[in-house]
Amino acid sequence: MLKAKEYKSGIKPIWCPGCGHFGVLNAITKAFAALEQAPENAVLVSGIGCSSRLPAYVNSYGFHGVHGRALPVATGLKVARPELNVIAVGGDGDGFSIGGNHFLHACRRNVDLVYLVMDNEVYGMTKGQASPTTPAHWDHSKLTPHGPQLRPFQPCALALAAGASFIARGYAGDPNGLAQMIFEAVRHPGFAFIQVLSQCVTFCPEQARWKQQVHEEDHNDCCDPVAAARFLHGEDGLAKGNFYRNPRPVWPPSAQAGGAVDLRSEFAL
Amino acid sequence: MLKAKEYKSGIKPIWCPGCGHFGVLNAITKAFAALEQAPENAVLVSGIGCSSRLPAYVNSYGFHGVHGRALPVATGLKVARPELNVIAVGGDGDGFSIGGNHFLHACRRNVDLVYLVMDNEVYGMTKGQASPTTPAHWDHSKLTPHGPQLRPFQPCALALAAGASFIARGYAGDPNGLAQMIFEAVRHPGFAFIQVLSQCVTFCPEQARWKQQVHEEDHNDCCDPVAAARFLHGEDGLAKGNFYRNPRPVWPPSAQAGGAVDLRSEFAL
Amino acid sequence: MASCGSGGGIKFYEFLQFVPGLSQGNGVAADNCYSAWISPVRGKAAVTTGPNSRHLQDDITIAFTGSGGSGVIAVGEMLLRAAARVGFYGLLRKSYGPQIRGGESAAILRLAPQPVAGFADGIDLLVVLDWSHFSRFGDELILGTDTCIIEDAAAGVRPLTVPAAVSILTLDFTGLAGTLGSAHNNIAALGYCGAWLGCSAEQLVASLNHRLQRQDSATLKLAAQVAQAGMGLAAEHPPPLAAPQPGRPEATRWLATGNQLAALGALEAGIRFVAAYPITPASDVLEWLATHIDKTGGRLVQAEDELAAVNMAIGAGYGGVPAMTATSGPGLALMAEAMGLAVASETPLVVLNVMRGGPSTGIPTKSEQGDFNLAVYGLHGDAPHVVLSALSPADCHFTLGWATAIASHYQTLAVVLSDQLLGQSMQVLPAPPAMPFQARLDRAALPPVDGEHYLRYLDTGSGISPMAVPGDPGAMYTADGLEHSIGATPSAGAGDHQQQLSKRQRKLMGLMQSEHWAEGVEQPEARLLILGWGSCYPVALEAQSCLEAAGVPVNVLGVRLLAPLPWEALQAQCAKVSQVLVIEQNHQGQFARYLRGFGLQCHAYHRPGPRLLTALEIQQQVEALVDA
Amino acid sequence: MASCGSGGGIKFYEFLQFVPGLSQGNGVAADNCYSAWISPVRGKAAVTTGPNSRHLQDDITIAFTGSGGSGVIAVGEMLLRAAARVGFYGLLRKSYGPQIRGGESAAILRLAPQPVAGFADGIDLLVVLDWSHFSRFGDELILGTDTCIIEDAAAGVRPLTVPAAVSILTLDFTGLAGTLGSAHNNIAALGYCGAWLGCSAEQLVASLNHRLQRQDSATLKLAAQVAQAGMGLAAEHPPPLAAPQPGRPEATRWLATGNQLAALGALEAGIRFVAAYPITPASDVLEWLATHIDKTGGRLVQAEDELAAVNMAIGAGYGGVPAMTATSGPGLALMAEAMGLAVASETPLVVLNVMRGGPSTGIPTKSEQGDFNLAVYGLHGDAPHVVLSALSPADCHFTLGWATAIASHYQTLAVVLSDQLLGQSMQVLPAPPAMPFQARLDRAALPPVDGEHYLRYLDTGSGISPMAVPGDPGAMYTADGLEHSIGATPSAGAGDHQQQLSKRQRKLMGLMQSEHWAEGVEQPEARLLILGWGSCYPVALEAQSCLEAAGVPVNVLGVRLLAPLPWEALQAQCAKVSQVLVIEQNHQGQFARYLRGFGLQCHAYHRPGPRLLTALEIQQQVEALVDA
Ligand SMILES: Cc1ncc(C[n+]2csc(CCOP(=O)(O)OP(=O)(O)O)c2C)c(N)n1
Ligand SMILES: Cc1ncc(C[n+]2csc(CCOP(=O)(O)OP(=O)(O)O)c2C)c(N)n1
Ligand code: SF4
Ligand code: SF4
Ligand SMILES: [Mg+2]
Ligand SMILES: [Mg+2]
Repeated sequence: MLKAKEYKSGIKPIWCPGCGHFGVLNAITKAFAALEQAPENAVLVSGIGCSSRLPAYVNSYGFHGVHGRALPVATGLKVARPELNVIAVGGDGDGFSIGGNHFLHACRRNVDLVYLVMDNEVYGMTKGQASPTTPAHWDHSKLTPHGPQLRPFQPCALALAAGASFIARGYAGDPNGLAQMIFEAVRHPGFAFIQVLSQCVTFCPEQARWKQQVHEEDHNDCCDPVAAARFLHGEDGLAKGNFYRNPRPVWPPSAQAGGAVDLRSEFAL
Repeated sequence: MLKAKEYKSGIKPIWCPGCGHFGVLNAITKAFAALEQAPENAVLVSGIGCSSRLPAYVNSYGFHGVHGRALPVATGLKVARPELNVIAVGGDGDGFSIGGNHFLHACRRNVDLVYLVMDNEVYGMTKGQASPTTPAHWDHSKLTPHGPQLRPFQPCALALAAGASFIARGYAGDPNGLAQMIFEAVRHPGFAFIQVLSQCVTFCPEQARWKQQVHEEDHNDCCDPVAAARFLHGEDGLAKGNFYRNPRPVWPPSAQAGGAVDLRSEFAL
Repeated sequence: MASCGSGGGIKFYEFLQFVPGLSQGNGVAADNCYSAWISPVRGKAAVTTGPNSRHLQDDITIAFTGSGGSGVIAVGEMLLRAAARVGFYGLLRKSYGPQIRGGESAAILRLAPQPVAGFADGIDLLVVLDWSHFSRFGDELILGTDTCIIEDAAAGVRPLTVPAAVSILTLDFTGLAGTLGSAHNNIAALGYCGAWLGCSAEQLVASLNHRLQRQDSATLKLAAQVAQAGMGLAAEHPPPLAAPQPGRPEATRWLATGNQLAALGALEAGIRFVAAYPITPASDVLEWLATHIDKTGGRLVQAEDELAAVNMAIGAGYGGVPAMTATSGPGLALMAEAMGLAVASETPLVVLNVMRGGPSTGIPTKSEQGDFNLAVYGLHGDAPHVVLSALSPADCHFTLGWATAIASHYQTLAVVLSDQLLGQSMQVLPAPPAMPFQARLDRAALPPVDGEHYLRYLDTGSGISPMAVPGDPGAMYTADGLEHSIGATPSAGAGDHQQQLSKRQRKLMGLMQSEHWAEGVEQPEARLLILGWGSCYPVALEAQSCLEAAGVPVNVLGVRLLAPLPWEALQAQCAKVSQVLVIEQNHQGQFARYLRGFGLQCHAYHRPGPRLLTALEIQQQVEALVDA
Repeated sequence: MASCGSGGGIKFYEFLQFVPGLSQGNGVAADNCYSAWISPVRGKAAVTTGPNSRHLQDDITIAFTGSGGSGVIAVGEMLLRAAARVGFYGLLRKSYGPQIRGGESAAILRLAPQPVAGFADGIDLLVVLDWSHFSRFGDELILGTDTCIIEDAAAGVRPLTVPAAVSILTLDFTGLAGTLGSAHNNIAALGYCGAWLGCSAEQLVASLNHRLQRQDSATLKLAAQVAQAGMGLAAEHPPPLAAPQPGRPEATRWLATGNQLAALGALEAGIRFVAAYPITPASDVLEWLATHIDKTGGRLVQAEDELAAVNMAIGAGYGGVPAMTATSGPGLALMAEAMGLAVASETPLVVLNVMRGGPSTGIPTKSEQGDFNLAVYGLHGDAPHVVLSALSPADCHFTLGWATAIASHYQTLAVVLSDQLLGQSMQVLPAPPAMPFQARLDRAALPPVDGEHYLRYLDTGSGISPMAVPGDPGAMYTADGLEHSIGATPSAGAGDHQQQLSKRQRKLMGLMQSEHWAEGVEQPEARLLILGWGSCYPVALEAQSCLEAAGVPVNVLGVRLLAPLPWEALQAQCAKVSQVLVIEQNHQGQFARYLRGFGLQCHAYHRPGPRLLTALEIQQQVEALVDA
């Protein structure tokens, strides 16, 4: 049994001091401790972004792939090696912009994965451009000088419509609560999605206000998609809690026992 | 003023006799006639698939691009040439599988486009593999011999969660009703999504039953997303009608009058 | 019979040991008798040489054409199966119009007493069930003056383009079937041609039953009757053409497509994860895998797109499970970014690319060799990887096996180039020997027990770093597409970058020693080498045969290892002759340009598809060079 | 001063007319005085030649280093601006660690009395605000024995790797700022260095005000005081190093990065639609465009990914609106499929690729030239297109303009290769002349009035087909990535395929005649040609200067038109010398391999980044060749 801090790899994060991603790192190590996770049987898979640097900082296996493709890598790995605990992590840009299609299809495919998105409503690593979750009138980026002027992407509502069977939102400023959420997500059979509000202190200093604004909203027992949809259409995006949990068959169905393998006979004349 | 049939290009479709896409072609030409559409000011943009062959059959401009990218091409064209009537068309594979990300982001971007998906729940052109909308237990494809075993993709529910401002479902077997829908979609300011049930007689002969199964369900006045979500979560996927219409600001906002263009002065020492 | 322009047959020469390491005795291939079937040449005993032997082993090309619904493809497949039982080898190619159903379609069948790996220039016997759209085949179905046409009485109006000189026999297949209560004039034609080739009724019925498995017994019985009626017609009105003679083939022969054989090779070499996104003409590889991988305990996932497919395969490969995907040009282009990730993170990955006409969507159902550049050069940054080409339909099995072993041994990307011709042609061939390759992470490359010091990207002597997989205790690391130190920590340092770049390039040098880099056939006194890759190789072999008959001995070499190129070994082959002619089926001469980059002095002959390269045109090219 | 190894300065030679068409008198470039600023060489009058002139135009390299928060980049930019006002030309490069904030950072500044386009080998003056992480710069900051170090008293522990022999002066910038109530030791250092370079207080304050625009006036005032205090310190404790002398520059000079100039060039040549997905080091191109394109009536869309970005640009281009996107390696790989669509459908498209270290995510913030292969070869099928390289930061303006004109005139894809060094270095340069290029569909290529017979893909003499755009009455057609007939109907016919493939290749041959295909400088009696592309060209020019000083005259050629390559013109250049040395900054020597494919006999010198190529190492390579 390892302690939470023994799940840190010792590599020093490149993150800015105060970055929310530190809180997520802490929460993951706490959850691993609670899960008594054997480090060699866990794999953190990520794309590209400040958030996607996380795997290297955890004492487990990791795969730091290309931008937007954490979920396919995690899917291939989990399907090929179902005994591993596979957790995909990344940012809002990685997951909802370039990776949006994989997010949709992972929700419906329902492979037994956890997907944790550190949502800071910005592209941190490329120095502060708008992401899909950026507020419409946020005009701090030179790429969208009048703000993106688009309705922000609603990750939880989309996950619901796409068929995710576990939907929750956490806050990096509450690593203990987040650790508990991750614990439950790992235990959940099927695809579990956690959106984490994880502030970017450098490009969105206004997110410091989240400390005051984030509020608890637990629907632990909610397995009614219509009720969940109603809640998600009304809330302000700063509620934290479990919003939906509705286990359904995990893909792939367990393998049939393979008999003797004869691949050749069909070709014989 | 042209008649509906004068909007046909004269190129003979490669489609199988009885294919639903013929009905869609008819509906588009009827809608064009009703709109008194100048052929040179309309552009049909598509990806790859049987359905995506449609533009060549219409007497208007057309762009037959690569698989899954009709919406970005249409977006670029409409933003660059706002005076054109730009309609993106394609199949369920093109639009919801490889093109899923663009679908999501087109819904939230709300450019003034129509997107019409000919949904036959199958990849027709590549000879009958499962698409995202294929029923979970449809086992006619060798690629998924036990059926895809996945929850089918719900295009209208996803469009709603993604922020589409016009959502409707038509049926290729009812070209007049569909023509009316297209007419309204073109008139709608912003992104208008129409899912069309368009049977693939070759790989899904069972879709002949749609003739009996499709039923009317009009929510023309529905601009309440929660009510629309409730309806879409409950229905059987074979309802046809207008499900949601809720105009919101179109992107991009109209251009500011440009003054004298001085691009150089900032560089001068 | 239309091959070699003047009507000669293909011939087979003794395999001549000519490449050090590419021998019969000292390598895996020969141990397993691979040489007997990889190419149509290796290991076959020579018959005789010299011009007089040309007609001893006659081949024949039969084409069935009709509209999409008329079942000509089914007839072709059934006839090939039945003919194989009689003792023929053969190859069957399908050609469709753009329509999904309806439209034109053709089955082109070449039969011979020995293995057949390429197509001939013309058509000996053309069976027409429906003339409409015939002209759309344009340059694909070339009628010579000696072509003999059998047309169904209900085939409709014969196009004016059919030369007046050809002999035409009109037979009422439709009426014959109709009197029995069947609409299947194609089955009557099957019986007719089958009888002519010497098939027994049992053999034809077996073929019918195999093809119509899912039908009820009444349907099967009726079909058998129609076929027998067709046989009767052949007795009364035989084609005005001598029937070819079957051979005395090996005990175990197979009927399979290159795509099926590729899939089989992959599974036999240990592929246990496949990610799939359908695309013509690669879908049938994926479909065969989908229906068979379960048996091996492996898994196939249908992905949402090619970006997902290739990354899924990378995920499985990182997990230590040999993984692949298959695609065609547009999909390969989409996979380029992630292929670079496999290279940089040193994750085993096999990508089979079954080429079709390009660029862009191009001509999706027809064959071309235009993706060489993309496969060899299409990654950003300096990203050395392996590119193989399959040299015949049968060689798809061998090459996929080799690619699987390479990807896992060298922890890298192996792209295999096949094409629509190799992949979708159905071939009768000797059963392949047991798969000689196995995917496995080299034991020597496993991490040291002492995990404290595990250095994932260690710069070892071979350049192959120790690769742990999740589950291995004490060797946790994060694989990375960012440049990194030997210890897998991200690094922007010039030293680390240089070291890892060099290591990733150097590790592949081990391949330079492989005996499998090429296949070839030498002839005494050859002064010219025909150098090809992929589906050009069998065509070159046939051209060689024709040229020998014409008194022009040439060598032929088909390169299987395109990148990294074993330049020295290739140079040694080229040094044996005074001229080299590089052939390929694309517009720009991509392979020739590549070879010139190494310093090769060569002539190049290349042209795009969809019309296939033929032995005749290569022969003409060679003759022009030799005369000049 | 550290350039040329032995400490010589860069020199400038008269532009010698040496390429037919590449002249001063008969082309657009010279008419517009482009030659004065495209490269640092064209049009500059030679000073004197021979070894004794080496020190006449001294350059100096100053580096500021500190932790990410210490504001060294700001100091570098402000100093460059102030020094420019005094009369210096200069170039500024930024180097960061992987951290987003904090971590190490450095600003490296090279100043000279004439335009500066490359960096030197060493550092003359190193100003250290913070020693922590200094060692991480490793090979990027090379200290010579004659480097002079100024360290802040609060800079912390000096690393052991700093050679003992260098002269070190410790000054209390922190204390000085502190006494004034400021935490900005960097501004004190600015004042110190500014005074030494001869800047007036007004000039420094103007720089401060420009940089700190958004700050309140109290902050500005305090900053001015700190800067003046720094100036005072320089009077008391000047650096133990002679200050360089400014020049007497042109009236209008600019301060800009290559990325800004590329963006400006694109807009000036008529780009009116941009699709953007951020990626280092291309994001600032897109950001500049976003804040300026509105003024031109154009539009920028931030796309959801690169697949969307490139297809959006294609959509706009199809609509007749000149369109571009900008990206870097991973993004370019993702765009490959759609780039093939632009080629096949003959849609104008400009893609700017600002290269960084590869493969895969590689080294995102540093420069390398590894994407040559992908840009030239990365499309599937036979897909001829245009690839240009920008030859200096200033040349980014010219080359983007040319690319924009080419894409629209030839209805094709034009990829421009730039790199992090060209793109992100800030340069003082003569103001560029008016943009000589304009995107427009050639009038002659417009469809005939009689729409009945409009043939979109007509095989014209030039190979350029008449392109209508939506809104043109009577010319409706469907653009297609499927192969098609001249009338834009999908076709799988061999004849149509061959015709369209040939047409798409042939139309680009018009480019072979362009005078813009390369830039170069010849020297009398040169026996060797240094041949480079992109950011290597300025380095080669500096090497040329050093070599001349060492008595080894060489020619230098920078190729702007990489594909299709004007092989005959290039051959003519190579024929003038007995040896050719191809230089580039990548591991595999991608350009050299490409040139050899055309038959060029050459030596090649290439190595990967992130350490920049220097004039010294090229000089050494040349000397080794000349001696041998
Ligand atoms: C294919 C590709 N496109 C673009 C990039 C550049 N890029 C790197 S990280 C990033 C966005 C990161 O944003 P997010 O995922 O929200 O992570 P954060 O840095 O905010 O934690 C982008 C666009 C890339 N590396 N690869
Ligand atoms: C990048 C790429 N991947 C795959 C394909 C192969 N492909 C062509 S059409 C198609 C699916 C078409 O299905 P759909 O969009 O539903 O259209 P339908 O034929 O059913 O009308 C696929 C997978 C391709 N052309 N390009
Ligand atoms: S830039 Fe933002 S997201 Fe990135 S490390 Fe800094 S605070 Fe965190
Ligand atoms: S295959 Fe299906 S979708 Fe395609 S044309 Fe035929 S019926 Fe229509
Ligand atoms: Mg983010
Ligand atoms: Mg479909």
